[in-house]
Amino acid sequence: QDEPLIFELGGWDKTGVDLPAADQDASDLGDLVRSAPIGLPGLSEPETMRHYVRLSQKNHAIDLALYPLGSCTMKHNPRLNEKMARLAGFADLHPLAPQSTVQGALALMDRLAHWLKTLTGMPAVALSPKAGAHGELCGLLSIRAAHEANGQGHRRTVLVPTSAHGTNPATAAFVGYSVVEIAQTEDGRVDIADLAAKLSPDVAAIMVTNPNTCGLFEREVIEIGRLTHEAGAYFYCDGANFNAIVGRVRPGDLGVDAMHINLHKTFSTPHGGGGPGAGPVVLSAALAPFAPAPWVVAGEDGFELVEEAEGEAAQAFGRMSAFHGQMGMFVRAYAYMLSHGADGLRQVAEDAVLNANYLKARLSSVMSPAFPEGPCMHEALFDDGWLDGTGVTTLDFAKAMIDEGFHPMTMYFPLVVHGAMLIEPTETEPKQELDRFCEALIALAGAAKAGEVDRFKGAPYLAPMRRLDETLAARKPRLTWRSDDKGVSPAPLAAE
Amino acid sequence: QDEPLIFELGGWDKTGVDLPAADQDASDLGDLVRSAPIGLPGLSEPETMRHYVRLSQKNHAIDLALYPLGSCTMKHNPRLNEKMARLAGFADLHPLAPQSTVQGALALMDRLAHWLKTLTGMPAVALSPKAGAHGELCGLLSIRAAHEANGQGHRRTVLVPTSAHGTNPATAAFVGYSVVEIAQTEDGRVDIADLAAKLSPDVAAIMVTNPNTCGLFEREVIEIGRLTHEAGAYFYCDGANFNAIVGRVRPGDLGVDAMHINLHKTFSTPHGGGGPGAGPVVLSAALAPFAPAPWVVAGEDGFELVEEAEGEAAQAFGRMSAFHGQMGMFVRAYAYMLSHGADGLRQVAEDAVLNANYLKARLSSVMSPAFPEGPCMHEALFDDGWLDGTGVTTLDFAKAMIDEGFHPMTMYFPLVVHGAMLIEPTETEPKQELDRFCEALIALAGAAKAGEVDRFKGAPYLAPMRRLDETLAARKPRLTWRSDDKGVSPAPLAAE
Amino acid sequence: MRYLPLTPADRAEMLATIGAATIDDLFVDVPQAARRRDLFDLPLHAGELEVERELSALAAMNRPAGAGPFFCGAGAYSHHVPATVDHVIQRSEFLTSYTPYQPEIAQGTLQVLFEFQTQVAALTGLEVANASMYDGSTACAEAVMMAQRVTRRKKAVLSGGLHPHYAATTQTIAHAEGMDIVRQAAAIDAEAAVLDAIDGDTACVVVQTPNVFGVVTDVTKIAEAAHAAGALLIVVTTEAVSYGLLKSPGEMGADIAVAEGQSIGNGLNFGGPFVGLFACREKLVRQMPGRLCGETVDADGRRGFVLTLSTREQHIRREKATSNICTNSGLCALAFTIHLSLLGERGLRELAAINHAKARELCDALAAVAGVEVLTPRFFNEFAIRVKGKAAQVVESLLADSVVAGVPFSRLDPAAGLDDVLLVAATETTTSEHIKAFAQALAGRTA
Amino acid sequence: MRYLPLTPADRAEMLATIGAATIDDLFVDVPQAARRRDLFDLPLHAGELEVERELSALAAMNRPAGAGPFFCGAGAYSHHVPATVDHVIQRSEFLTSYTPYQPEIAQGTLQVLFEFQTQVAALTGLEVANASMYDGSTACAEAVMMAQRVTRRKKAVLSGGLHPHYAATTQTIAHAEGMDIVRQAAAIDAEAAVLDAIDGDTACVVVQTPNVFGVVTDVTKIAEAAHAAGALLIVVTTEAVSYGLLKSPGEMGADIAVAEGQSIGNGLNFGGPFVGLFACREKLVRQMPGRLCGETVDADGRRGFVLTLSTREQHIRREKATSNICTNSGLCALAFTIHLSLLGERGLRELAAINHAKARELCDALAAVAGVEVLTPRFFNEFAIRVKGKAAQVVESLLADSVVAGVPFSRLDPAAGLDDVLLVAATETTTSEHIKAFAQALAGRTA
Repeated sequence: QDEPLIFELGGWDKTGVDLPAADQDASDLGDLVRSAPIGLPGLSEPETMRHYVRLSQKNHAIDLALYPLGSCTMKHNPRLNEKMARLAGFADLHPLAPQSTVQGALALMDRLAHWLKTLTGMPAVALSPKAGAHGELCGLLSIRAAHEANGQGHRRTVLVPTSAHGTNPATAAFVGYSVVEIAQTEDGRVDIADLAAKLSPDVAAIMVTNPNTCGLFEREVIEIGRLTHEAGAYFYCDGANFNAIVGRVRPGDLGVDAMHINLHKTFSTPHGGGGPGAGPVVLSAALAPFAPAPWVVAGEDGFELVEEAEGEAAQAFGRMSAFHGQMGMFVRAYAYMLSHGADGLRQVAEDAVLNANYLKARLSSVMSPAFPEGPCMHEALFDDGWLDGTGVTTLDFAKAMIDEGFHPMTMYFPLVVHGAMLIEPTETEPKQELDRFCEALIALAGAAKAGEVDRFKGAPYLAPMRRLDETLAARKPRLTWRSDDKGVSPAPLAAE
Repeated sequence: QDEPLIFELGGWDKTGVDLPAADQDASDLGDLVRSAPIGLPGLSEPETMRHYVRLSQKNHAIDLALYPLGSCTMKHNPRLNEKMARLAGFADLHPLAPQSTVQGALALMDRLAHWLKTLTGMPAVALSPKAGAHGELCGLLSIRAAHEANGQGHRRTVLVPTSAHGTNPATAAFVGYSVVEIAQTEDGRVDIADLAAKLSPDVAAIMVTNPNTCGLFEREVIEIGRLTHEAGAYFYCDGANFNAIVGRVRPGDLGVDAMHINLHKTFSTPHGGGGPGAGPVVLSAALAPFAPAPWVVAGEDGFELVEEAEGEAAQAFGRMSAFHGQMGMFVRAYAYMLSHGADGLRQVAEDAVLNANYLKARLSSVMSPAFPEGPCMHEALFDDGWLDGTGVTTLDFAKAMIDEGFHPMTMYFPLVVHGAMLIEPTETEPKQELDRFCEALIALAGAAKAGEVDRFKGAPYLAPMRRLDETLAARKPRLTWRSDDKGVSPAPLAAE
Repeated sequence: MRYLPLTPADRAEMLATIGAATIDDLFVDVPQAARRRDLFDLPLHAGELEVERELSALAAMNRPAGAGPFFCGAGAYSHHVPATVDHVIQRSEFLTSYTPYQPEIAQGTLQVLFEFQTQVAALTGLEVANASMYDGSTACAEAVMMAQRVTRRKKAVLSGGLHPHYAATTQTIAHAEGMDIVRQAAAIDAEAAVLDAIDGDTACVVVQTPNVFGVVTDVTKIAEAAHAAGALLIVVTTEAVSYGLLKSPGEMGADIAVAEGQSIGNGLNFGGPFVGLFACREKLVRQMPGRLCGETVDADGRRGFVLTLSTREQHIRREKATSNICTNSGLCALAFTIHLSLLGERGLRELAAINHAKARELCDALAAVAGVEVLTPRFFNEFAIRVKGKAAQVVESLLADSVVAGVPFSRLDPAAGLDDVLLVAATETTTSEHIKAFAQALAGRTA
Repeated sequence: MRYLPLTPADRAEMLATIGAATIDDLFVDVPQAARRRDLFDLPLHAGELEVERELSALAAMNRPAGAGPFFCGAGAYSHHVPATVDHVIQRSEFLTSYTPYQPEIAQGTLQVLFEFQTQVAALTGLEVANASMYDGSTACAEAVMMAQRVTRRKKAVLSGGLHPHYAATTQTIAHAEGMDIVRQAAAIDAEAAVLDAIDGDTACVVVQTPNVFGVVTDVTKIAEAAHAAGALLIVVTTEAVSYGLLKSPGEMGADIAVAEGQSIGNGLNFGGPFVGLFACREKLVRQMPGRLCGETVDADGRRGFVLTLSTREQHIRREKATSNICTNSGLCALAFTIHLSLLGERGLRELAAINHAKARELCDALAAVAGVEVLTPRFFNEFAIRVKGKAAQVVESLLADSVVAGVPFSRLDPAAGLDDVLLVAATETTTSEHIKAFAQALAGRTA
């Protein structure tokens, strides 16, 4: 059933809040005051509730079924964490309140930092980045600041494997680096020879995801780090896949200099339909002095939030955003860490990898794994070779999965694999759900091979909407509702 | 999609909680300890969440669309009230905590009582009844206690109109009264002549709903009260329909001696799929001494909860339940009252009545109102005369409404109207939703009259399930899951 | 007003459609004398912020159980409820739905009730359970009245170990129906006296275990005696967590088991809403009060659930109904079922073991205080102690040490002459620090 | 562990299916040297009750804004958010869904984003808006870089009225991209100085209104000057509620408007997560950063919404993307949209009027305190005062009176030499009692 937009519900003169009247006469704002109507509809509370509850039911969600988006780590979001983040002592804290009134918040940041440093084996962490890509930016800015401090400011190149997340080259370009791709071997890893060849004195850093976006651990990671350091460059690790190794492997032991940690992936803060996330960056000893402000230090009289880089810390490269980071996400992630503990987090990695390998094993009977040899890590990658000749594409297959009640896997990524399908179940999926998923996919694969093309080309049939025309949307973008859309126009407010 | 029962998910050895280990050796309980397995499955937290979220989506709810159940007052449930009820100072209070530690709770009960007394024009209120029917019981027990105290213990009859809620005769019978029905007039009200004839010296009370279950105000209510009192009986009013008159009419001005107030109807505490409700009973001066324990009194040093009837109050008839009533509902109802205020509550009644009359006016073009003359109150009653010859029953029509996205109205009640359909929109429905509802019903009525019988007999088609076989359920009741249902049997816990 | 969607323009248009000039025209049936033209003497409407401030101020005047050492039980227990439970019960689809009279669009609620009934039957060791009662005390009263319907006898024997408020509730309600209630005197080990009161007129005996003093009893012998006399045994439990450790009522021969389910999934809420559990032998099902959910199939043959056996209920059966209950505790039953699904058998047993262990720790600590006598021989998570002086005064005086010491028995039954008896409970929320604080405070007072 | 559904039996069975003997076999690709065999030096897993206790203890060490008189603003404001907002954003379907890459099963999120974009465009008086940024400060930095792409010039002039943290963030990020950032000195009425800095190399000027000192400015003239020089005007707003009272950036000639949206629908959260608003003229849309939601139709011709123009984005465009943003502030945008849907035009205007009135009341009260000088001529809900001595010390000393007096400007910009300047804000949560307490405490200190 179609749900109208709020602009089509006729509430140009309504409000769903009750506010006391305010005296407006004494203002000296004169013609700084807005005269024209804004054009905002208002709805009573019951209408608002119904509108958004109805809309919500058009979404798929982790809480409804498997959400196996590779590289996204869509795991269970515990509600305890939501409850904790809503304690007034966290949720109702002003970022610039006097520091003596926020000691518990600073203590939490300090404890979170301790966990992140311990889990990664790195000596420092910058908490302020607001998402993974923001963390990458922070990491590269640290690297640039370090190079500049060391007289290496001329280094202008960043090496990135072809299988990297789009954010990697985008971030490097953003920081003004030119991006050079590193080739990939047949078995889905960084081509060490190619890397060695490209590690020129102009290279500032390499950006490698490990486990990589093919779901594979970079076996030669220690050698990669050694070569990189030998060339005077830094090793940036994209931590999107940290879930596969948390509690078992420390990136610090692999030679990593900087790595962002997506708290909304590994540490389960909810993705919320597109955020907010949080992307703290752990840093090696070499980069630690080049972290951005602010940071927390423990002093004799409690914790201090250092907001301006002064004195010893003056090598800080600046500020990533107005305040101190995503506190709401810190609380959730810390609650998650405490809940799991050292033992639970290790089990997280093990179960995530076990679940992915189980899917890979079961689905290999009908689909073609991109790298059949050896185990995968926390995600299983397939190519579309098995669809050859069926007339069904990766996209078609994904849309048909919707009709089975599942969210599709990540498609067409990484780019190095043709028609890629990247499946990440996470550790919070029960075996029953994996079996249900495998059986659905095996049946679908059978249908594709049996020539039931319509079932795929027309899919989805059972979703709230049929397949949407993305080309039309891009050709003539309609990005806001306009009153001429439906012949409705906002009326000025009536006098009360 | 079918959702398994928790017993079919295989979790005989799982748990979704983490508890510290307990030393079990020191217990002296010996063979008082359970030996056989209980047979309870456990689920991890992600599985639990998904199971119940999936199940929830199979429900209709106010937050999704109109829920026009006559006599049930399914209005918007404000979330502010939920938030307030969850304040630790209310939600985490033990009923037997020392009274000096619960003064805020007692103050809230006192304030709620003040509002209820003011709105009804009655001098006393018993807060402890836990639902409407429990309130009826409380009211009749008060009446019986008063009669006994006044040497009228021989009165053993209660008069109830034929249109009454089933709880009325059931409660009267429960208290040991015999029930005599009062006839109804052509225009849907109590037949005063019949009432007068039946008001013998054996009558303990009359139980009248006003507005009555035909959605009509008892025009002669003051005369009804006068006759009742003249006969030495008490006037019990079923307050289920108080929403129609709140803020405009005080039951105390109508001669009522006792009336329960469904906080989950008029004061919007959520119905929760079947409760909990709350049914405080307001009492006239004549009945006030015969209220049950406990009650709150304001003293010099704060509030006191009187838990045992002693001294002056020894006429109390006993205790309705272990503690003091539905505090969680009191908080919600009080928040609702404060939000509306005297002005808002009056508007509630007006809009509720306006909405019902609007539906009646619009639907009368295709359906047959049971009482076409004059306005209705907060609900509009139709009979099935308009379906004559269509082959479609009230039930069929109701099930077809489900396919239109609405919850059906109350059907086959009151019993005095053939194939009754009782529609109560409440004041929290916007005009747009009423129009959408009317248009759907008008179209459906057209289909019925056009002979599209299958559309009705087979309905619902679009609900999570097709029509359910209630006869089968009753003939051979299966009230619990048994391990032989699906060939699954609980296994004993494995050693850890 | 934020909850009222109609605008002045809507109202005018709707009145026109109706053919009424003003809203007053719709209230013409109200007698002139009863029409209130002025607003009532109550405050005007308030914004959300103002309401929140008033209620928060009231809430702040109370001391929550979780605020420190807290040992009250006696029918309501301070347990930890997982956040998942409260999250799920707040979902619109559960919170804002009605009693599931239209099963096609209420399978969520119905399947939950079926799971609830099965869980309750399993816990109590009986075959069938209903879809919840208001609370344990009213469930007890209903059970006694059900015994009257089953046996067609009028006498009910209530053990002196039954929670006095349960006894009073039962007396009030069942007496109204004409029953003859024999309430035995309160005593720590009251169950023995029950046997003597059973005779050929007895409809039922009501025994609580753990009883109000915390005593755990094997009621097998009472069951045998009751059955020999043609009476039913009703077993009451006020602490549902005890099912995780103790023999079930069904195992010991109960015909009906009732319990307060608050401990699982539900907060203290100053005493309500709670959730009553009610289970019985299958052959008695048609005399059961309350709502029942049953399995069936839909028109396509798919399994589904409906409310069933409603010919027992008031909306069909009117004055011949088995009970007058309509609204029950659906949402609390949902909370119970979710929490118990999370616990599972393993979790419930662990939770019960922890509760028992905490109570033993508390008992050891209090027994070591001079002047304190532990009265309860075998307990689960609650027991009675004898203190010097009045228990009520002890409780008051320990508040100064921020210790809420428990429930004085005199508060439940002032006439029992047990003014020096204090009921104390421990749960998984009790810490060793709480216990130490209690013992120290008590020793300080005694010294 | 309660979040991990696999049982030991499941694990064994799955390993067998995989053909691995142990879990370690799946980690063979990890170099021996990096395999950690022991558990890390961190606590073991904890139950929900224990975690709740630890975090509650930390939370209790903080003083929430709502605990009493509180006057901090400077980019984050203490507003009341209706309970409905938080209820809806916690629904599983919104909370636990991903970025809407599969539009057929993400229409809930997508339609909300479309509503959000339309609301933001309306508020800012511009034609198009994106689907949210991390916060106002990063949105400001992105706007400056966008101006570089649009104008192909490198110089950005930042007004001295721009929040110093916004300036620092912009400097950090945009400088990295090779821009030349001209940051003007902080001054109460800094906007005048902007005009002089505009030249033919200028890509953009960035002006904040109300500025960090609370000054409301008509930027029309700056817009004209910028446009005359071929530069863009970026208008920054840190208090979104001000849109309800003041002329919109678009009305005054802005090309890009960015704002912090926290005030609507979102809590203070110690500074994050917040939600950045970003709007611009339609002709600039293809240079916009961030996600965009657009209208389209499905295979049946029904209206629906999709993410669109993604060829600007990093996952398609990689190093040529308009921004590196991937995750944004979706759930905060949802909260913003729900709150603004509740407010509507009428409610937002009322809310803005109340905020303004409270600030005027505060201003009158503080102006009457000896030794206090009000510095801000025309303000919305925040203004600057000059105090005797250091503002930071004033704030510290007033804590003894339970008054959180505001933000010392020196905390934002220690080098500005404005140590005696205090920024104070009032909102609808400010009461007359709070204001009196502040004035009294301040007078007491000054006296």
